[in-house]
Amino acid sequence: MSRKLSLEIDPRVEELSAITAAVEQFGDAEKWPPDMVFQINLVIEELGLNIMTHGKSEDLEKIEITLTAEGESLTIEIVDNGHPFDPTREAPEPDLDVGLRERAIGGLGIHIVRNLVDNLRYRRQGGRNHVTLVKERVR
Amino acid sequence: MSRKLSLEIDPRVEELSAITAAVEQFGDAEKWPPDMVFQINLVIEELGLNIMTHGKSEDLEKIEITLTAEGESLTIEIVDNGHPFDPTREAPEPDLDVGLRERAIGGLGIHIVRNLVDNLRYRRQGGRNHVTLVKERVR
Amino acid sequence: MEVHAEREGKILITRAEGRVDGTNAREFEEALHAAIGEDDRLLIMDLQNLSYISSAGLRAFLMIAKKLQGRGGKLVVCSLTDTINEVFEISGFSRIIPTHASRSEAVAKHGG
Amino acid sequence: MEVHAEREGKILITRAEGRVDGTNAREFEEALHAAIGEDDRLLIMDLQNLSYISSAGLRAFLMIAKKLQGRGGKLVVCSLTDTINEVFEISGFSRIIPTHASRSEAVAKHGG
Ligand SMILES: Nc1ncnc2c1ncn2[C@@H]1O[C@H](COP(=O)(O)OP(=O)(O)O)[C@@H](O)[C@H]1O
Ligand SMILES: Nc1ncnc2c1ncn2[C@@H]1O[C@H](COP(=O)(O)OP(=O)(O)O)[C@@H](O)[C@H]1O
Repeated sequence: MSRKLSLEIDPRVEELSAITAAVEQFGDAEKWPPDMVFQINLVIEELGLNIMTHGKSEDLEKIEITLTAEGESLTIEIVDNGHPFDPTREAPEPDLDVGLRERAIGGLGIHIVRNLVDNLRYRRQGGRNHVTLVKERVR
Repeated sequence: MSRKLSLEIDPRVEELSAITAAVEQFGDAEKWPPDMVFQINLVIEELGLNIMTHGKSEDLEKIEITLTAEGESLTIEIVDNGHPFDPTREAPEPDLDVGLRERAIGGLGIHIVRNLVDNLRYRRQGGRNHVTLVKERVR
Repeated sequence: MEVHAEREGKILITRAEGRVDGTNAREFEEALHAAIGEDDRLLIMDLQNLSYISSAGLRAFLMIAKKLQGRGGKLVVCSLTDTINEVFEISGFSRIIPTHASRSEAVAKHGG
Repeated sequence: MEVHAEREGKILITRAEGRVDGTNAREFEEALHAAIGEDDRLLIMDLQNLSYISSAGLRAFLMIAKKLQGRGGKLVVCSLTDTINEVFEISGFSRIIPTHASRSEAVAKHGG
């Protein structure tokens, strides 16, 4: 059986808890280890919050999050109609080599996402951002 | 948040247990009462098994089951590429007025489905049967 | 799914537990056929712990009811949960299989 | 999310429990600011029971580390779970915030 869960949320921070619960249940059903549940929740939170805070535009109505489990890989698609934004190109890499005093606040979200998934793709289509992440099952 | 779960199964009876588990988890997340979980599993089993037994054709590859929860109603869509079959018209009503001796074996599945959902629709599209059921939340 | 059989005098009483669905309805029916002895006439099925049934399972009830009727006996059910009861009602089973709220009521009514 | 503070001599020790995410990172940061007294120089945060953190929560760690550094003190963390540790590594936090396997190790190293 392949399984796909789609969540459609309002762009409000409070919706995060419902997503967390839904991802946990999906992960239980797929028998993911707890680490993987954490990581999947993390990448969804980072990209979801970015849309709510940075991507906010007059048009932004809903954020759609779809998890598709097939065999050993999980595909996550996040779709929104906020400002066009390509996380594979437009977010600068944070400078992690400076000391605490010089260290910038923020700018870690997309960096974390890039480091936790196996594949990250972006396309703008029909006035919407489509970010696709693939994660192979963690053992 | 609106929530949608899509399951894609092979047309084999053994897949039913995985569906049952998935529907239970979805129902938990939606806080359905146990009666509703029972009823939803029942209508999916009846239609799913019919596709596997009566609808079997050379073409039949997969059965897709999608649950969409929005507000107080749940929509279930079942899609298959087996023999064309319209459960809203083609299944004869069983005769429930005869005594035990004359009572036919079988023929109850679609009758049960009709009685448990609030709306049942059918369309054949792209060589596939699409059966759509709507159920209002049971309290 | 589990079927437990016991006897109360001449009455055969079975308890069905768990789910009876398309994956195990045949087993369920076989367990019942195996439990019914040649001389049994009255079978009371206690459904208190039956958590799920689909039309595949209903088929088994009908087969057993017909078998008993064929030898002048009968199948009686008791202690149905609300949802099981609803399925029996929708299927018209309540009209052909005597249904009772409790086991003692079923025994009192049919055991004499 | 919960923050518990206690003192061991001159060391302030806090335990963070549960999830620190975008819905409560601000509260978390405020709880830490409130726990830190004017004279505190060393804060050891025990993360054994921290089950989740996102970049919103990392931000709070950085603010607290900078605050303490500003007065000549420091933030030290200990007892990170594997996944929390991975997030700290990815974020380069392990290079700017001393990280220890256990509370006793952290106290031994920085408490003197
Ligand atoms: N959905 C988005 N729409 C517009 N800009 C975005 C979006 N997501 C991220 N950005 C830009 O990329 C930057 C880096 O994002 P991120 O790594 O998540 O860190 P942070 O959100 O803490 O700044 C943001 O500061 C913002 O300028
Ligand atoms: N998917 C299907 N494809 C073809 N025929 C079907 C399909 N589903 C049901 N039918 C027909 O409708 C009849 C009634 O179905 P149902 O009420 O489920 O009872 P049963 O399966 O016990 O016969 C079946 O006997 C079969 O002839």
